[in-house]
Amino acid sequence: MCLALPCKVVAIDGETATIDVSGMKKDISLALLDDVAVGDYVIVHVGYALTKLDPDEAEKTLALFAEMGEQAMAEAAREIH
Amino acid sequence: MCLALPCKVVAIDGETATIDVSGMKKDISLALLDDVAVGDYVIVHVGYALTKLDPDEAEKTLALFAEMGEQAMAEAAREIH
Amino acid sequence: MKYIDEFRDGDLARGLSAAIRQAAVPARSYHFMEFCGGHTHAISRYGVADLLPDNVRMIHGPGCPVCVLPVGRVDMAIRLALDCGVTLCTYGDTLRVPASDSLSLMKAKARGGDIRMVYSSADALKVAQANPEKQVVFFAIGFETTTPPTAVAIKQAQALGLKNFSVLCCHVLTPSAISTILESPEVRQWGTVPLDGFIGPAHVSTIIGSQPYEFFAEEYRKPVVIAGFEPLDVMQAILMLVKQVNEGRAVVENEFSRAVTREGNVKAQNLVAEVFELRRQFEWRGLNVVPYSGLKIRKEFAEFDAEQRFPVAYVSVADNRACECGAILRGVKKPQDCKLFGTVCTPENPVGSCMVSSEGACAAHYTYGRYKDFQ
Amino acid sequence: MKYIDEFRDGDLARGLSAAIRQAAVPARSYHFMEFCGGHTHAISRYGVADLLPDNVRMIHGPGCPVCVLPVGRVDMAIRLALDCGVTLCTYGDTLRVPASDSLSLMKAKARGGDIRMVYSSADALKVAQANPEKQVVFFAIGFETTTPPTAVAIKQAQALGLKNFSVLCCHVLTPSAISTILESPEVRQWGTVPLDGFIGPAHVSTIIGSQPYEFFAEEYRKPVVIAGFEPLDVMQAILMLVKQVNEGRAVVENEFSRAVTREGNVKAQNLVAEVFELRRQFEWRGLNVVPYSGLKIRKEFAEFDAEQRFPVAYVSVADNRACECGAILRGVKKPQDCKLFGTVCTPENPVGSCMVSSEGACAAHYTYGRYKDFQ
Amino acid sequence: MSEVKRGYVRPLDIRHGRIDLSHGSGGRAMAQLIEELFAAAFDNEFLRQGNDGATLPVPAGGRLVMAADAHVVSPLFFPGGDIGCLSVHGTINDVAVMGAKPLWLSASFILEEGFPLADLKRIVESMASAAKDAGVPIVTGDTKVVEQGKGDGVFITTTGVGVVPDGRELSGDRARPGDAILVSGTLGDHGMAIMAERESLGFSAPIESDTAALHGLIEALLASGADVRVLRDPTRGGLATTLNEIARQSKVGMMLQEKSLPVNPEVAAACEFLGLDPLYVANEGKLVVIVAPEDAEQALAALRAHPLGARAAAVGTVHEDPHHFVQMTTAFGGKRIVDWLTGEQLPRIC
Amino acid sequence: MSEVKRGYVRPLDIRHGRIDLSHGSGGRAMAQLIEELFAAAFDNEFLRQGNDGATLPVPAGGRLVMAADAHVVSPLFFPGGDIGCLSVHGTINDVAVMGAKPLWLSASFILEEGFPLADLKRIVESMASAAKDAGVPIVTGDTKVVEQGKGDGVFITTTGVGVVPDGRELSGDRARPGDAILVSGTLGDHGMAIMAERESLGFSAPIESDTAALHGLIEALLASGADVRVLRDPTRGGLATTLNEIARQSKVGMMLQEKSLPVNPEVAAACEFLGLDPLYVANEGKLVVIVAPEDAEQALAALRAHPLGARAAAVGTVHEDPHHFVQMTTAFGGKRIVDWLTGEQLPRIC
Ligand code: SF4
Ligand code: SF4
Ligand SMILES: [Mg+2]
Ligand SMILES: [Mg+2]
Ligand SMILES: [Mg+2]
Ligand SMILES: [Mg+2]
Ligand SMILES: [Mg+2]
Ligand SMILES: [Mg+2]
Ligand SMILES: [Mg+2]
Ligand SMILES: [Mg+2]
Ligand SMILES: [Mg+2]
Ligand SMILES: [Mg+2]
Repeated sequence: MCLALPCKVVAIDGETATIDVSGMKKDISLALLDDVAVGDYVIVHVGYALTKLDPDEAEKTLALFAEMGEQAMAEAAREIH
Repeated sequence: MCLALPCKVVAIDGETATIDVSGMKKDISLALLDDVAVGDYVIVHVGYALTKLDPDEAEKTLALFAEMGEQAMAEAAREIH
Repeated sequence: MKYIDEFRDGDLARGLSAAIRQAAVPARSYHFMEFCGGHTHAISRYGVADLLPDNVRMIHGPGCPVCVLPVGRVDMAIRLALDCGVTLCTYGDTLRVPASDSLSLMKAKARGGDIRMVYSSADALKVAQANPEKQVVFFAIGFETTTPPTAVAIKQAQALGLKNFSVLCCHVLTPSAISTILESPEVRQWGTVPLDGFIGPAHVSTIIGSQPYEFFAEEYRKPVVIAGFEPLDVMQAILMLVKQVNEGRAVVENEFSRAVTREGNVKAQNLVAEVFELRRQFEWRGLNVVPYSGLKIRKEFAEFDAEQRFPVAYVSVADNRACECGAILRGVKKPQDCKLFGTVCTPENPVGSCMVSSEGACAAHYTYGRYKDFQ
Repeated sequence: MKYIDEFRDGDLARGLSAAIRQAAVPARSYHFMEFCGGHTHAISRYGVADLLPDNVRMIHGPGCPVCVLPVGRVDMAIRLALDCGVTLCTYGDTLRVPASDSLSLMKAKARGGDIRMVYSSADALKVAQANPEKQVVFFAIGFETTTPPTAVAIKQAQALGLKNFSVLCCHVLTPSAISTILESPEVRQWGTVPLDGFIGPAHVSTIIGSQPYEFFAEEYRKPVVIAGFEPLDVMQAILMLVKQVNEGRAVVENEFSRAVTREGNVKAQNLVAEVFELRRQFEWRGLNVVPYSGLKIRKEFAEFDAEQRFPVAYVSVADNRACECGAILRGVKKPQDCKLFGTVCTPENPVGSCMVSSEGACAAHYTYGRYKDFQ
Repeated sequence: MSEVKRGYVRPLDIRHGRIDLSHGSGGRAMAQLIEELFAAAFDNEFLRQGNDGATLPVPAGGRLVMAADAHVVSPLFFPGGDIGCLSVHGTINDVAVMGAKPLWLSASFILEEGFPLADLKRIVESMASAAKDAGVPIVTGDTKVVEQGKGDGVFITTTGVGVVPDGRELSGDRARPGDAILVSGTLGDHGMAIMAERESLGFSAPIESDTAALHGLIEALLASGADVRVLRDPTRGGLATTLNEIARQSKVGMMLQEKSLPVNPEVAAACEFLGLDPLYVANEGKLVVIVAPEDAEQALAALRAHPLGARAAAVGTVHEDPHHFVQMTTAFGGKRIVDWLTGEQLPRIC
Repeated sequence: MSEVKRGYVRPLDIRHGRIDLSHGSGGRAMAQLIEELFAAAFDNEFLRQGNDGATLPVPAGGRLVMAADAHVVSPLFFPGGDIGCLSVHGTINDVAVMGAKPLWLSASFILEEGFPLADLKRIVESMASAAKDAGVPIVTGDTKVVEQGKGDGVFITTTGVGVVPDGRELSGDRARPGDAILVSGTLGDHGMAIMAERESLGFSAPIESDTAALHGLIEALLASGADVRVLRDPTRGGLATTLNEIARQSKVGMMLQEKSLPVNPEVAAACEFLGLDPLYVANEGKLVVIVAPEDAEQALAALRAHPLGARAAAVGTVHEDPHHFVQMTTAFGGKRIVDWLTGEQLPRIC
């Protein structure tokens, strides 16, 4: 539910922002979100930015995935050997 | 101009008459004409009967055409001989 | 078809042809104008001219309400449809009449105008009843024959209390046009029109009767024969005109006695008088402004008058200067004399009034007779 | 696509798969409900279930605002379009939702309804501005994620003074639905639902924050992990739930920290509070009537409320009796257990809520997973 | 799961169903429409191949003929036929007038959202039976759906392929001075049957469309051995326009005899009423034949011996004319041009 | 009267003119439209015959292929093409995927009253140049005009005829377990280029339709000698629907590898945004190839050597499956069905 996508903001004009996802561009509304700057990633739903995406948290989450996986792989390797 | 056709009245319902021309039927208005009876021929224009057609006068006119023509043909024959 | 086929009989035609040939005095020539497009059409469609001697020539008058409709009136109808957003109902004849900006109602329809062909004024009324949310305008054209049905529609709209029906009235009067041809200063400009007599209207006369023509016969010393629209009617009328000319008479005769009386249809006349009144002047394509030649809707019926209801004023638009319609309608020139005939001006792209409907002199010659130009 | 592709990485998936396998205690089984259709969709589309051990089973919750839209609400929209003649704007998702009389908005459109798909509430507003002569109704559906954009549109309509724009509000609230699943008498009727934890909504939580779920964790002693809608997010959340269960914890954890905070989007929350208020009750397809689970437009904005403006009252319509959606939404049955699945009920002709959108449990199994039924 | 359940799809609800956009999407709804409606009605070995195109045998010898017509008639159902059989006859006739034996048809449908499936079924079955009667299978096709207000119920485009035997040469440019002009029957029936159905004209008449496949009649004519120069079906624009086309292609003039033109009295009456000329009204089951003068009688006899040619008539002759006029000696005794149709055939009041 | 005057008709006013009903009436206006616009652009020896149908030589040997498609795209002009070239490519491709050399096309137009002649000219010229580039002449056709509000600018139905050499057997029912599944390039470009032009979706992307005639690519592929079982162009419904059709026809299952599917990043992004799946988005210049396992490499090399196949990829294999499922191993590592398209491809919010 609630199809929404992280999009990079490439231009802002008042309450309207232009976002870019791999070359696909669209004008969206910033009516629900303050303090958006060009270069930010925002999560867009039905043409509205819902929230900003926090790049540090994203990195941390990805790092956690990798860590969990590596631990498990190591564990698995240990079990087999 | 003023395309109009002699049509036979085959039914009357109030101010509306049904006319028939060689099997083609149509409802027309009698708003412009009083005293129309089934069997009458009326001259119809844009769906309205304009006037009744007088059968006697029609006969007379056709007879006149024939008479004029016959006289002329006879005359012409006389000229040639 | 009873009362139709009999009046198209080829054998009788040969007889009348012989009669005309004998009656026509070889030493003189006869120029008769058929006022009505209905006669023009019959002459072209049945090839009547082929049955006349060379010294009897027919001049095609202005008698087609479509042909004489000026550009400015069609422009009004187009503005109603395109700018005012009304549903415009009209007879099929008007759809191709040229207007300003290379438009016509047909082309305005292609540009999105809600323009509908109706067979009868009563059908336009039905459109209004079926579409209460739309303003429906009936673009009313026609001579005295077609005016009474418009009067009936307006009276019915009043009786029904319709708030979305009105009429753009372009009804015109035949006697005024005949007067203009005989009287107007242009006649002098182009030289005396050699008019020896008139074939009088058929269906117009069923309404107005034969009486109105008596003035012309007397005043201008021109014979008038009212004739039906079948080809034998036309030939008989020509024969009657030749005889009047030969005998030096100038009276109104009625060849169409099976449908026309001296008084005409009084009921219809009264209806028209109730709903309409004379305009001071009306423009005719090819004849310019003709005084007292058109009708407008009386004040009592103003709510059904599209000219009152919508902001569309008449703006006169000059005819093409190369167009010879004025001279053709008066019998001074023939279609073939016009530089535009068959080149710039064709039935697909009519320039002047005479090329508009198949009853116009130029259209009739183009459609039915132009083979003769190559003989 | 940055921040998307990284979260779909197959190599990382294998690692998380191994981690879940290791964490899951073989002796017990884990039943987790993903409330959101977004998670259901991710599980189906990426084949996440294939990467889970047999003793970890996902139960697809009622979390798709399209699926839960009851027949009676779609009927209202159809009546607006067909009977009231409004231009009905709606998200593409709702077009195929079954209504009474074998209709749907798509079929109502085929019957002449002016029904238009919009991408955004703002586009519905534009339709109203461009068509001042038409009444435009925005058929608004969605959870907390989709409600703020509707609030913005209503506020803008007010600011613009639009007289032809209104909203048929069908916005619903996720926490109420979660409560119902945990509390409703039906749970007892079908037996205790074996629910060991919840994956919490992703985008709903960007608006309402993680805080509302704390009640469930405490009150019902169920762990909740808020997770993004990418497949790695789902797997990580499952891993976190398995660990909480193993450790006997029941707290709210936030896997989707890159977009969700404890407070959520306060600006959006305030907008929603300004424009909407709670309904006493709202019917959900498959869950029956759920108290305080829907929003209506406040009196202050009554002129933009289609339920005030048009004579369309809500009439409840019973779901098909053979449909097992109620049991499926509570995790008691699987789609394959329903007699109608894949026969009378297919994505082309959905009978129950779970077959409506591609996020419904039945539709997801039919579209992505039914090959497993033959293995 | 039972065998019945697997892949089971609810059959189309022909009674109450309507076309919606999903029937043109390329997905399962479209596949079902094609299978249950089109393929079921048109069934033949070529269609059963189930591919995007049909594979067909190459005829032995002769030349191929290919002709196409889009059909957009309103109303869709009219006395004497409907758009379905019309779309089969119309293209068969264009193939057949080249002297070819029509072999196969393709049929493409453009359906308007909201069109009742019951009407579609009636149309498809009418096409199927016209194709079967004519012995010309519909071997491939296509279906598209357009939004409501962007179509008019259904449009059907058919393309036909046929084969002309070696040595048979028919073409619009082969009319020669002296040739006779024949028509296979009464003029204007189709067009007037359609107009009689238009509510706006408000008249009724016992007129039926003449829609028919003419390849049988043509085979009978050619089998007579008459030296036929040109065949043509005088559809839109009527006999007048068709003869003008041929006159221009062959660089000749023509002279018709009005007296000889066969016209049903109801059609003649309706034409008078509407201010139309039957020479310009459409036919869908009539043939114009231009034949060497010495074979005119023989050709006329062959036409008349066939049920579709019972009212065939010799209506004129070809002559030299650098201006390619088609003219007519009127029944009245005069002469006039019979020109191309100008604009549309519109009912008129003057 | 001068020579110039006689029969002179004012040329079409392409700049300002619009289609009106007279252009479909069968009269002089229609003849002029056909002559000045269609015949002038498509000019070829067959069209010049000037008859209702074209007479064509019978190919020596082989079998004929006949295929038809109605084209109803909106908007009419889009990045990478327009309805004109699309209508040529679409039907050529249906002929070519049968292994046939496309020989001739018919083209039928349904024009909406009010359609600008300038747009029509642009479309007709695009068709003409597509036909010329492909070496497939448009040999016959038809034009109808419908009232405003009963059409959508222009619909074009084309039918193609081609010839398959003896011994070449391609059909949707010839896929066998073990066969490789190839696609000739990126997926979804046409459909997404069209969607990007729809104002209601309000996005822009540098996506061009892939519309192209594939017979050259197909000849190159077949010339490689690879044992090709099935060719198909995955148009409406996309790759997913095309493979389901083939699976059903051949009574087999298929397994795709998501990782191998070529998709342009802009198309992938637009799909994510709208909630669509590129597997269901239409292509108009792509080929699905099912080829014997031992010839897969060779076929792939032949595709890649052709400009239209530069991004060709092996995307899956055929296997036995009594249920004829098309499945996919996801890039993520799971498995799922790739079903027929349900309903329409509608943008969604959930
Ligand atoms: S040919 Fe045309 S321009 Fe010339 S006089 Fe006649 S109507 Fe006028
Ligand atoms: S298959 Fe259909 S009827 Fe059965 S439970 Fe699912 S949605 Fe309900
Ligand atoms: Mg044709
Ligand atoms: Mg035809
Ligand atoms: Mg033909
Ligand atoms: Mg197709
Ligand atoms: Mg329509
Ligand atoms: Mg095809
Ligand atoms: Mg195709
Ligand atoms: Mg194809
Ligand atoms: Mg044709
Ligand atoms: Mg349109």
